[in-house]
Amino acid sequence: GDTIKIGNIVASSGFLKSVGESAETAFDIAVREINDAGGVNGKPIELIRYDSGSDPRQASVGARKLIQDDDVLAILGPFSSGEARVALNDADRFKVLMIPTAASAPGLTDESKYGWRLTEDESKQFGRLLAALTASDIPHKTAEIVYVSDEVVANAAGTELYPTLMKAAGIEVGEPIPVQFKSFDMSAQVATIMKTNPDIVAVAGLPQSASKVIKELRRQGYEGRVIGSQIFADPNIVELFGPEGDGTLVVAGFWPGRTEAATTFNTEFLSELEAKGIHKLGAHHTDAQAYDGVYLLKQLMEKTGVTGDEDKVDEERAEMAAAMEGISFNGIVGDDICFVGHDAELPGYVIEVTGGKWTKFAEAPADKCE
Amino acid sequence: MLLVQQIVNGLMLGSVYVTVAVAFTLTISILNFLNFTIPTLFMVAGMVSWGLAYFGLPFGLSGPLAWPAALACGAVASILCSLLVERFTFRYMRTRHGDSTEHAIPLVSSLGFLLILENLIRIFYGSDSQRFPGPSSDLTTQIGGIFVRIPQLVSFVIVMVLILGLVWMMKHTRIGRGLRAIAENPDAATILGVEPNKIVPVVFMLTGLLCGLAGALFAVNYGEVSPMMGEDIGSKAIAGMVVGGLGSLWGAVAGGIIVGLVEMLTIHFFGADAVQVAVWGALLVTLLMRPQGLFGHNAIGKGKL
Amino acid sequence: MSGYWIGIITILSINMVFAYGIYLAVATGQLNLGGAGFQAIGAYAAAWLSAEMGMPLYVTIPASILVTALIGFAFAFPILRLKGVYLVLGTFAFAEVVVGIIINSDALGGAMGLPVPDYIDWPVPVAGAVIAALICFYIMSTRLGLVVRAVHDDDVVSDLMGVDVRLVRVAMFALGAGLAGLSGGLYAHAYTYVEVQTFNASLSIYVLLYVLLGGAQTPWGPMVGAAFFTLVPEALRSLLPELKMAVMSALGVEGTVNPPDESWRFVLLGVVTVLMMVFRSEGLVTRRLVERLSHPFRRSAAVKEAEA
Amino acid sequence: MSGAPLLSVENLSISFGGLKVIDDVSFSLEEGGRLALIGPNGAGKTTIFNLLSGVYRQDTGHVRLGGQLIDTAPSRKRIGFGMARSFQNIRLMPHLGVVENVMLGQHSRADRPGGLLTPLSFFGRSQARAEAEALLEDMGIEVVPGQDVSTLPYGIRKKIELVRALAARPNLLLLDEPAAGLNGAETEELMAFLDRISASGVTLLVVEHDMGLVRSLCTRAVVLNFGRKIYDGPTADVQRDPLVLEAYLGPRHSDKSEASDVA
Amino acid sequence: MLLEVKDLEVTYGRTKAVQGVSFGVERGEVVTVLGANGAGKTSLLRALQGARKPQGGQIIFDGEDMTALSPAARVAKGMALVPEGRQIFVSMTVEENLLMGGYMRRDDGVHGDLAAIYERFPNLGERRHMKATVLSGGEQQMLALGRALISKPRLIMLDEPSLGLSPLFVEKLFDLIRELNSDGISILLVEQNTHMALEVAARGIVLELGREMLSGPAAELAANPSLAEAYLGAA
Ligand SMILES: Nc1ncnc2c1ncn2[C@@H]1O[C@H](COP(=O)(O)OP(=O)(O)OP(=O)(O)O)[C@@H](O)[C@H]1O
Ligand SMILES: Nc1ncnc2c1ncn2[C@@H]1O[C@H](COP(=O)(O)OP(=O)(O)OP(=O)(O)O)[C@@H](O)[C@H]1O
Ligand SMILES: [Mg+2]
Ligand SMILES: [Mg+2]
Repeated sequence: GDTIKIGNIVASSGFLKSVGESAETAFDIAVREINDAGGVNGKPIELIRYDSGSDPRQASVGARKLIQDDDVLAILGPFSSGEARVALNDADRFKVLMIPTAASAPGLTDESKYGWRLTEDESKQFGRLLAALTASDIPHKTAEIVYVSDEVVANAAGTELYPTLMKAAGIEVGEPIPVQFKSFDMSAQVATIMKTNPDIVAVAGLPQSASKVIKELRRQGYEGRVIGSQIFADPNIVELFGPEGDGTLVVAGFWPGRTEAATTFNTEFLSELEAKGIHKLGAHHTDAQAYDGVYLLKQLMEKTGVTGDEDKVDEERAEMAAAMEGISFNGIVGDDICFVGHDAELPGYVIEVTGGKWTKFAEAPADKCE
Repeated sequence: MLLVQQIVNGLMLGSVYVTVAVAFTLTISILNFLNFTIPTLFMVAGMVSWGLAYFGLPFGLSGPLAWPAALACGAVASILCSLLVERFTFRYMRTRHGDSTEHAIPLVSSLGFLLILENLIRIFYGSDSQRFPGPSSDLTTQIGGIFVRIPQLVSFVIVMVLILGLVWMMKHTRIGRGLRAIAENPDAATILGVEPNKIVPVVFMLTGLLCGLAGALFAVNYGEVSPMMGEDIGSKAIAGMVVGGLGSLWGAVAGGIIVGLVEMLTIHFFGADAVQVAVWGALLVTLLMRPQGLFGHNAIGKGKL
Repeated sequence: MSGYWIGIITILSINMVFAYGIYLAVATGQLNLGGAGFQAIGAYAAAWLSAEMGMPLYVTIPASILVTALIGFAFAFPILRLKGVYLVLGTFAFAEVVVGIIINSDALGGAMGLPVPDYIDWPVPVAGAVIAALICFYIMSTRLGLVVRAVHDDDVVSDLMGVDVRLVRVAMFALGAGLAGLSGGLYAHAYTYVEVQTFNASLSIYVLLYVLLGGAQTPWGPMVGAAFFTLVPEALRSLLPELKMAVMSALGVEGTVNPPDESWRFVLLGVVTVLMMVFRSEGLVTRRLVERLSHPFRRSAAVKEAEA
Repeated sequence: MSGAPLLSVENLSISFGGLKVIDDVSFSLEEGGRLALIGPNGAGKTTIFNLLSGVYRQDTGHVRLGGQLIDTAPSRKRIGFGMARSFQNIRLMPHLGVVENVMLGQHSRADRPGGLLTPLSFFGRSQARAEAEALLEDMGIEVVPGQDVSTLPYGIRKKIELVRALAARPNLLLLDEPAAGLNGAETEELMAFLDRISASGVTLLVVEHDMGLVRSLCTRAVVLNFGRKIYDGPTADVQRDPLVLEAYLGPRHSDKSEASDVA
Repeated sequence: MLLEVKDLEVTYGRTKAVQGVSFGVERGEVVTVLGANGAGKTSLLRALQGARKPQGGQIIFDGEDMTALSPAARVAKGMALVPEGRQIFVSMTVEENLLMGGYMRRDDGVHGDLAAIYERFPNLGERRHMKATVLSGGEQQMLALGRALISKPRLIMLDEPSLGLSPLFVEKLFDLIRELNSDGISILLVEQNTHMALEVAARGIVLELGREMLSGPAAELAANPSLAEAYLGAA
């Protein structure tokens, strides 16, 4: 063909629409930049998109369609862990490289041969936050954990990662307190927390859940700090939490001030979203990782010299997947990124929400791979 | 002390469910119509209010009055949507043979509306949660060391007054009787001069109003709205309605509060994970012991042989 | 074959089996709004046997039917005492309790879900759909089918006609639960991963819609309903951009048009659903329609005779 | 007559919410007999039918059919003892066709054509369908395929109900106002039909307000008033009973009784 | 002429239930409509009350064209229908059913009229607070009659009103018809009890398969031999 075809499974409808859409924009920016600079191996990249509607079954249909009908060389997406769980099986069956966008469930790629993630481990990121916390003069003797129990990542974080790491850091933690994803009234859980009135409340949940917990905490007069790992590290929480969110500490996998390229991406990303009528305060680390995903594929394609010809699809897919082994990659989220297992090692940025701003509190470089 | 606070929390939460449960009961007891769009109307009220408060109000309203005005507009949006639902669902429903599954027919279209409204909201406002710019944290007071939410108290009083009015209307006005006649036998009702197209919208307006009210109070109370805000409240309100019994508006009030209490006490004693099993298990047990709910009467039958 | 269509046919087949499961209960006049619960039981039964016990497919799939049918049977006895909306919400509560129990049980993976080792490709779900359809068509063509329809119309008179109303209802409910369980088993193996969040309330609602929109009077209904809800959004994938172009050019907008928001697909699906019910509130396929299509000549002759 | 009656009702009573609707009613009906159960509106005739068929459970009293006690059997089983009924307020199955409604009547029969799981319509016309169609034809009902039973004229629906009960091949047929909605000529046809049925050995218990039909079809009448039996005897004498005249027939009938007896 | 019907046509799909029927009812006149099962009598009355839209023809009531008006408007103008099969509201009490009859009335005389109905039909009075579902067949028929009377009609259309009534009450019914008639109320009567109908009516129309077959003064019709054979029976 005239182009090199890459599959892209996105969630542009359904309950993940908003987050899915911003990732879409990040993909588009990267593809446009690459094509404007002359494409890959002399050919432009063509991103073939499939909307999963936030439904795992449709993610699987998308994978099959892109692989069997559209002859793509690799797939970026699907978006969430639930979708990735199903679609990764298809990728393995058809032996096609797949890089999910924001699927951060622990162990997701453990069994997978063809699935790779540009995503940092939750426990590593939370450990970095705790390190910064203990190094600071913020009181942190006692803590309570609130976690969303019916959401995969939050559940794992709240019941395993948080307690273990906090105890290791010498923090006294109570029994983790579950909340449900759909509930909106956290008063019972918060009333229990207020009984011990800890220095720290660690929340494991997506922004909408974290927001409800924080608002209820403040309403019942809580004055300590709220912390959380990457799960709700979305720049938009500044607005969503409002004044009640002041002092919140989270870890993000992306800092727009890291390099010039990162800043450029962030600005362009925001202006493009604004043009679509979507209001964002900054690129989420998954947006940056989506953008980097395209460049990662570009590097693979250049290294293997793929042509995108229809009759060579099978070999080229295999070559690209094989080329992931031992790769080292420079992107806007970090430099010399390498993979342990199938998950990337990325830097972490501890963010503090202060005075309605997303400010850097501390940072930690990516770990070395072996 | 903590337990007392939890019970108060349960009552407060229950009062949120009550408004929506009454909306459900209204359509099902008067029209024998299980209106599944109610949670969506509630969500529309919340999201439209937010959208207006965030992106700017019509009539150039701004300043301290902006958010109440936005809430009023949200309620109006909910009423309009409810009327639209009436126009395309109930009007085409015919309890022709009074058979056991017929009340489900409008269910299909009300779900069609759910798809339409939910996705339209996503198209215009996205799928994220949004902060509602009301004076949320100021509206809590402490009575003897117990936190009490003022908006919930206010909303509870409003709903009670509304229910008193509704009960009176159903018993003593010809509209009430006309509505019941339509629900049972539209054909005979029409012959007697009842005009479904004129009086059924009244019920839908009331439903929309209740949902609008509930949506507004939710936004002020929790300082947050989202395109998913109707899901949990909707199913819990249904649970409340059923526990209370379908025929009775007071049943819905009692049921809503019971569900709120069960939820909070379950969280207190067993954690949030047990809520789903506790609330719905309690509902099942209630139904198996009293098949018509606590205060309900039996549904419309076919008459004797 | 096209990978896309294989994927869609798999979804469609599973939805159809699921819809037939609900249909059997609805055909006796019992609205089952607990579909997701039964599908979840089937899916988890198959997943657990496959993942933890290492059972092969020919054990897990029948097991998913059997376990669900048994649970459906046990549940049917108390629950079918309820009538009308109370029954609907009772079954709804059942599904919520099932999901609540699964999410709290570590043996089933809780919120994490269970990966399923054995994969099945499209022929198995398709075969499942064909078998489910045949079962339903056959049942509805027998005296049992007649009795089922009679119970749907008027349980009191059916009872006086000597029909064991309770037995018919319980049997159909349990058999339907078995089919819903089968759809769960197929789901587990076709997507090789089950997580409880999939089996939410809206799934129960949708599958009931398949039946009601298609029409509960004949076994064609669930088939048509499932096809409608599965295929219309798919058809709109390609139609939507064209529609938008048409609308834009009608509005006099020139030049390139951004691709439309994918959510419009579901808005249109909703609009079509509402319109369908406006025009055919008894479902797309009614018994009369089937009769008219299958005996076009006999009927018109009879009508002419009657008119003459 | 061979001693024991086919149906015997002994001291039946039932009350609803303190209101005694049937009060100690006894009567019996011999095999092949034709008994009319008459009485003013609200006297309790339909309630007796409901007690016989098990819709209600009596407070006191017994019902025997062919010597066997049936009043404790569940309602579902009673049609199996050979007792079928029609309903005062027509209760046909709205979503079943005319023929299918009749086929439902066959359900209780031990010798019904077609078992529970043999197809009724898979391969052309089954025996069950043919039998039902024959019965309908006998009654003079023309079947238009695909016609909704609920849109049929009142009189026709009433007749279909009768045919449905007959499809059960009962020895005792309980008919609740079979002539309602039929005009004079149609009533006569119905009478002729019922005559034939009776002649074939079916015992008839008929509730009817059309005295013409009662007199010419039935040999005996039981009259109820306020749930109590006030008359039990030949139909010919019913119009001479002052109690019956006052409660049920009204003065007009007493005037004309001599003249109409001729008919 | 209080009611005038011109070329009325009612069809259901391909079934023509009423085909071009024309007749009139004078003020204070009783007119009866006769016909076999399926002749179209019920369809005719339903079209007159507006429950079914006619496919052709005109309905003029009190000099006003009612063809396009809603049933409510017709009730307000003074038309009332006692429908076939009673059609009472079984989930309501007897009294509520009667009050439904007065749905279009704006005056406060309804409660007084209730008492009159209870007097005429004592069975109803005794059960005024019971659910209508427990009524016997005849009692339900009385309820349907009473419900129509409560609306204070000028024209009352009765679809087989004697159905299920005991002989004594049939007498009372026809007395009532005469009484209403002498009060100047017009009556359109569909009856299977042909003898009595022709006795009370001034004129009659005979329908066959939706068409007018015969019409004329009641006495003439009663004497018509072919009619006697077809509808009256030998009795
Ligand atoms: N379930 C019930 N609850 C209360 N009262 C009842 C019930 N069933 C019947 N009745 C009353 O019992 C009386 C007898 O009713 P039934 O239907 O047996 O009368 P009937 O003799 O058949 O009269 P008709 O000739 O009018 O049909 C009626 O007054 C009725 O109101
Ligand atoms: N809703 C309907 N749909 C289709 N056909 C109908 C409908 N209602 C009536 N018909 C047909 O119209 C014709 C006239 O019926 P109608 O009920 O008016 O007769 P009728 O004279 O009142 O009979 P009866 O004396 O038995 O009540 C019949 O052939 C009937 O089947
Ligand atoms: Mg009776
Ligand atoms: Mg008629």
